[in-house]
Amino acid sequence: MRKKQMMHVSKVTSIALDTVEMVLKNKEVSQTAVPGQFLHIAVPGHTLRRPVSIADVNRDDDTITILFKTIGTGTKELASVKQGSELDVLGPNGNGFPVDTIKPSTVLLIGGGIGVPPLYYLAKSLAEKGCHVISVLGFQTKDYVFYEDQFKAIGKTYIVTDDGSYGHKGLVTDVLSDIGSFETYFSCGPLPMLKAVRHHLKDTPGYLSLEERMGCGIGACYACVIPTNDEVGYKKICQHGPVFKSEEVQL
Amino acid sequence: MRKKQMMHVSKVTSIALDTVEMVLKNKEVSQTAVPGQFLHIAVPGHTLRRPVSIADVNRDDDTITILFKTIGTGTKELASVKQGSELDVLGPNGNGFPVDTIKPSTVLLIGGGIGVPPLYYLAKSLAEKGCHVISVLGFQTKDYVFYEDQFKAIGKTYIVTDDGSYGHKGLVTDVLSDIGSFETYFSCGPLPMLKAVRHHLKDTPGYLSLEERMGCGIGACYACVIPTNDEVGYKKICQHGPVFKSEEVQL
Amino acid sequence: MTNSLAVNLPGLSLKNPVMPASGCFGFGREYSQYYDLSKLGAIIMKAATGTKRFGNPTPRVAETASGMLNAIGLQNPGVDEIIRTEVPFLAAYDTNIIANVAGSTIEEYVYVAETFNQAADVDALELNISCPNVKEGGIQFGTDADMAARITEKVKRASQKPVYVKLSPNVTDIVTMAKAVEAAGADGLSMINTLTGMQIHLPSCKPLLANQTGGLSGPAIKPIAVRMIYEVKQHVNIPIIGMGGIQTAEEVLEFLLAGANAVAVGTANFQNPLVCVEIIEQLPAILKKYGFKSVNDAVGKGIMYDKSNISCP
Amino acid sequence: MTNSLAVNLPGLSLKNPVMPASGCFGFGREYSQYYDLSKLGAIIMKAATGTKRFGNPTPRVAETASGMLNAIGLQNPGVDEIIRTEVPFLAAYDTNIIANVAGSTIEEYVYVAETFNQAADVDALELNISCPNVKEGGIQFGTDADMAARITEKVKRASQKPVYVKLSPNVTDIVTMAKAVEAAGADGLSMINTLTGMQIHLPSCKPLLANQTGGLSGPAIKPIAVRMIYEVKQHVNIPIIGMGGIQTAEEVLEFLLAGANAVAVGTANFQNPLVCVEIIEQLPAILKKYGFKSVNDAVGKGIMYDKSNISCP
Ligand SMILES: Cc1cc2nc3c(=O)[nH]c(=O)nc-3n(C[C@H](O)[C@H](O)[C@H](O)COP(=O)(O)OP(=O)(O)OC[C@H]3O[C@@H](n4cnc5c(N)ncnc54)[C@H](O)[C@@H]3O)c2cc1C
Ligand SMILES: Cc1cc2nc3c(=O)[nH]c(=O)nc-3n(C[C@H](O)[C@H](O)[C@H](O)COP(=O)(O)OP(=O)(O)OC[C@H]3O[C@@H](n4cnc5c(N)ncnc54)[C@H](O)[C@@H]3O)c2cc1C
Ligand SMILES: Cc1cc2nc3c(=O)[nH]c(=O)nc-3n(C[C@H](O)[C@H](O)[C@H](O)COP(=O)(O)O)c2cc1C
Ligand SMILES: Cc1cc2nc3c(=O)[nH]c(=O)nc-3n(C[C@H](O)[C@H](O)[C@H](O)COP(=O)(O)O)c2cc1C
Ligand code: FES
Ligand code: FES
Repeated sequence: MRKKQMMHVSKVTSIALDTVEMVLKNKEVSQTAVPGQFLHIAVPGHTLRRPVSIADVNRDDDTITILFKTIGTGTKELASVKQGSELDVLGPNGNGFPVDTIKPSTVLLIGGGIGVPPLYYLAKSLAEKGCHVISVLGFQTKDYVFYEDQFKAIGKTYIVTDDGSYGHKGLVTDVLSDIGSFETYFSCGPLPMLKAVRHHLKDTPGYLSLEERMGCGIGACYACVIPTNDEVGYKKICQHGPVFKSEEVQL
Repeated sequence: MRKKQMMHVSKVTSIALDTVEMVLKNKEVSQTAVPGQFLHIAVPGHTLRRPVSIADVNRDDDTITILFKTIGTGTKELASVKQGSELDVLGPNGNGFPVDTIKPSTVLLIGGGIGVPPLYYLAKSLAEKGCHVISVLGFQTKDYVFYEDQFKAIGKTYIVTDDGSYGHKGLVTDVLSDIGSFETYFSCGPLPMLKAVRHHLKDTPGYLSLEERMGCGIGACYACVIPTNDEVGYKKICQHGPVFKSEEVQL
Repeated sequence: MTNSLAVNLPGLSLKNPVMPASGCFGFGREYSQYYDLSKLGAIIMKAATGTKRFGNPTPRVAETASGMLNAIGLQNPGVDEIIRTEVPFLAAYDTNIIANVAGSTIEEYVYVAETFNQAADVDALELNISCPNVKEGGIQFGTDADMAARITEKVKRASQKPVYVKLSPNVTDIVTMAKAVEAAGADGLSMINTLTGMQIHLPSCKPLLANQTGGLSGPAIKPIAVRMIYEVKQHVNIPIIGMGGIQTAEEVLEFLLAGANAVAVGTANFQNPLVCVEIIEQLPAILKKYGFKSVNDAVGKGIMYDKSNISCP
Repeated sequence: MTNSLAVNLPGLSLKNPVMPASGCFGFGREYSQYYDLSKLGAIIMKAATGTKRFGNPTPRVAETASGMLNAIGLQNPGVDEIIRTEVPFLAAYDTNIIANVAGSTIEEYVYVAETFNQAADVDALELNISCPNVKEGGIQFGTDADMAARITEKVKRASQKPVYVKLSPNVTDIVTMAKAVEAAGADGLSMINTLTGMQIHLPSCKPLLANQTGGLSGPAIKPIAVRMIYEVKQHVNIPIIGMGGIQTAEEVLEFLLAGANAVAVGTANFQNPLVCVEIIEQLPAILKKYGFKSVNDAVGKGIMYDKSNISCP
């Protein structure tokens, strides 16, 4: 049986403008989580839970790292949670990236803003499998850039900012041409970015991690559906996703 | 101009079953409070503030003590407030006991349950004025008894419990006959008790402190009215009270 | 000894009065991973329509103070597929199955009811009349007493299963609606459905929900649900399944005292997937604490029939 | 430079669009101890009736999830006394005075309106039609379009002051109500009043409020208020004073985008006596943040006129 998990908040750090890194300890969750899955976190004083991706896992000390941006009341409240307290969490939820099916090869990771977090644990996992990982990470401005060093430690990493205040100026798709050949791509970020990425890389197999406003977070309420090209015609992001084959969904 | 006061929570102690003593620090409030006034306290996650009597004042270290029973969600939340945090408070609100008008004499204080707290600061103040203070304090059972020693340090004190598990068994009014003569009485507690007290002591001048469910707590919303015998026909407990002359109000 | 939680309603012999509300529990599969569904008094399935529906575009939900807005748009695989794949799954559990019947025309409602009537494992129907009647300018069946009565009558004729009509709170006079469907043959009432609300998203400067408006649910609407059940109970003789913001066993008792015979829990499942079973576990102690021998013993006990002092707020 | 917060409405030239809601601010005396009332766009006084009223027995208020219930019962000293003692007090401040007009019969409403018409310092009337009509079986004036239109017409005839009709949300079709009072001569609308709700007190096993039912207000009802304003705005040409759960400057903008020309703040005053002035101070920055030059510039900007995809929740 699945259950609500109480996760111990063992560290809260501000790592960039409006961006928080939180380390959560729980054996069951950390031992089972795979890249691309998310936690559905209960936030005090809020009706709905908040979905947040698993950004890193440390199986040795049973911890999971999440990285989130404080955009509204829920994430602000979450950011104010003190070290030592407990969070009520559902998870790991959803289907992550198909790491097991990827053969050692060159892979491209493309993340935008709050879409970057899930790519970190993915990058680590793929590198472990012997993949050659190249990352393109987009942020609004210099102040929002995070985890640059962590990604660089894994492989070549391009940083892109909307205003050019750091790294390349423009959109993540602007640098795709500079990158050599790769077999598979993985992308997570705002819908317009995913659309552009998919269009640019239409001839390359890829996986997209999607976002949508959620209710239950487990597949029961039909809040988070995305139209698909199969006979069923739709899938639930919280349950069948958040990761989908690029050609599978209608963006 | 009046303002919202931030009060520093300097001590939280459990002093009896479901009963909490909380010491709050704030210069302005502590320097102006008189016995019988109350604080209108904002409780996180609650629409309405909670009225709580001022049970003691220490002008030297700018603190106010409140004593409250955890009966519902608001007082439970209030009890969970940690030492060192701040409380958003309106007060001191209302009109307290007319200590200044009382001449040195023998006075009787009659309190029931959560009506006991305001009587403690009153007892201290009257004793300071040279009054001979006798107290009758009623509680449900032995486990709910609090501040017995504090009251005894001021004057003769009778403890009464509904079930006789401590002190005299029965109602506060049962012991009134044992008490000698006194010039004035002051009472605070549940309505049935106040009615009985007023009936028993109809020939003695007395003051009653009343309770009612409140909205604004400052006299604007008319939630807390009590019918009076004057030409206006009503008074607002939060503004004109909570203390009234016994014959002034219709219970 | 007898089970103090047991409740008998038309077509339903409930081991306890708690059931998940329609649309908040899907068809039970996801929550069956959290607990044994046999613990539930009943399960109300997600709305069924005549044919498969894809529902509204997203966003479909928004959070509000102590509540949420939803505009799912009746997404479902259609009544036939539900009977083929979902009902058998639920039938494996020792609980009652209530089918939520929806549509855009009276004919569609009747088809759905007729079809469920063939499904032996379905114990009762919940008639969701909060849908727009496309043939009559999209006005909700549930906001017009005549339309509500007509559709109740037609559905009753189409099915031998007991019919619980789910009332919409978006009406001036809930009592008239309740009496109309009772007169039309309803075996019971289910109330309340969501209140129509809206949230405007400041950054995009337009309604947050793709559907613009959505249904408000959760603790925010509980006082309205309790008031409506309290009023209706005094004017009808059929049982009421009460819902609207329930999160705790105390709140279940509040609904029973107001006149509900059983309750449904919706939005609270999203916050706590175990809420229904936790309530069921705590209910006996709560009944005892407030002096009631059983669920039935508490029904309607909070009603004061003297209305002499009702005035303007 | 011009004041980006200024709003001109019939009878009211407001320095800002924020005013305390009727009944939540008394006659201003208590809040005047917290700040200079001249900072407010206007002040809506507590309801006035023809003669002194003592209101309902207590308890008169109850707390609910993100809201509260009230059943004060129109306690007030009567219109003559209000003009004699309260209006002069408020007139000393540099703000607009709106009188909230109530009654139990059309005659009483008319008397109150006529009397306020004589008070030079009163700038406009807010017609509180959420009261039971004792002559017609206690049904609320505000829940019947004909009664609402009739009383609006009579009050308009009795007074030269602009009349803002305060709509009750306890109706099936808010647009019909709004159109009816507009046709009857209303100069503006004020919406929404409280939703009828109830809370049952478990220990005493009866409704907590002595009046049994009460009016639900606070953040809990905001989505309903926004939806009703959004719908009404598309069908009337008179201005709207919006209210219902407002606590912040962002929420004021949400109401403006939905179609309100100005706003009133009620319940939030109890939590924070300074809420109105704090909102007024923050509003310019919020307008700027979301790209609006002024309050007027934002009014109705959130409305999507395409309703093609409105469906069943
Ligand atoms: C599968 C998944 C993984 C995510 N992973 C991350 C992550 O690793 N780091 C991170 O910073 N953010 C992540 N997000 C986005 C995150 O859920 C939202 O930023 C967050 O819910 C905003 O809550 P709020 O109360 O601060 O904002 P508000 O706007 O106040 O929230 C109001 C409501 O809208 C919902 N909402 C608002 N924005 C989003 C959004 N972008 N996606 C989904 N729901 C939203 C909230 O959950 C809430 O129900 C993820 C979203 C999804 C669906
Ligand atoms: C002037 C005054 C002084 C008070 N002094 C004290 C004190 O010193 N110590 C103490 O323990 N209690 C005192 N009380 C009672 C105290 O206010 C309530 O026990 C408290 O508000 C209960 O809140 P709750 O959320 O725990 O209970 P709930 O029942 O959950 O509260 C629900 C609502 O009812 C109101 N309410 C419930 N009971 C009362 C009550 N007895 N009086 C007024 N409002 C009530 C709450 O304020 C809240 O608005 C005083 C009340 C008043 C009016
Ligand atoms: C996401 C969601 C979907 C819903 N879908 C349906 C539905 O399909 N049919 C129906 O009759 N009611 C539906 N409802 C209404 C609920 O069944 C219930 O009547 C309402 O939400 C009030 O209960 P609650 O406050 O406990 O959620 C839905 C509610 C929610 C929140
Ligand atoms: C305690 C209280 C008293 C009220 N009295 C009146 C009144 O006398 N006349 C009136 O038209 N509205 C009255 N209202 C309704 C408010 O003016 C307002 O329409 C409603 O509360 C919604 O706004 P809010 O959520 O900001 O409180 C009252 C509301 C409350 C809470
Ligand atoms: S959030 Fe409920 S189905 Fe995805
Ligand atoms: S609480 Fe508002 S007048 Fe007393």
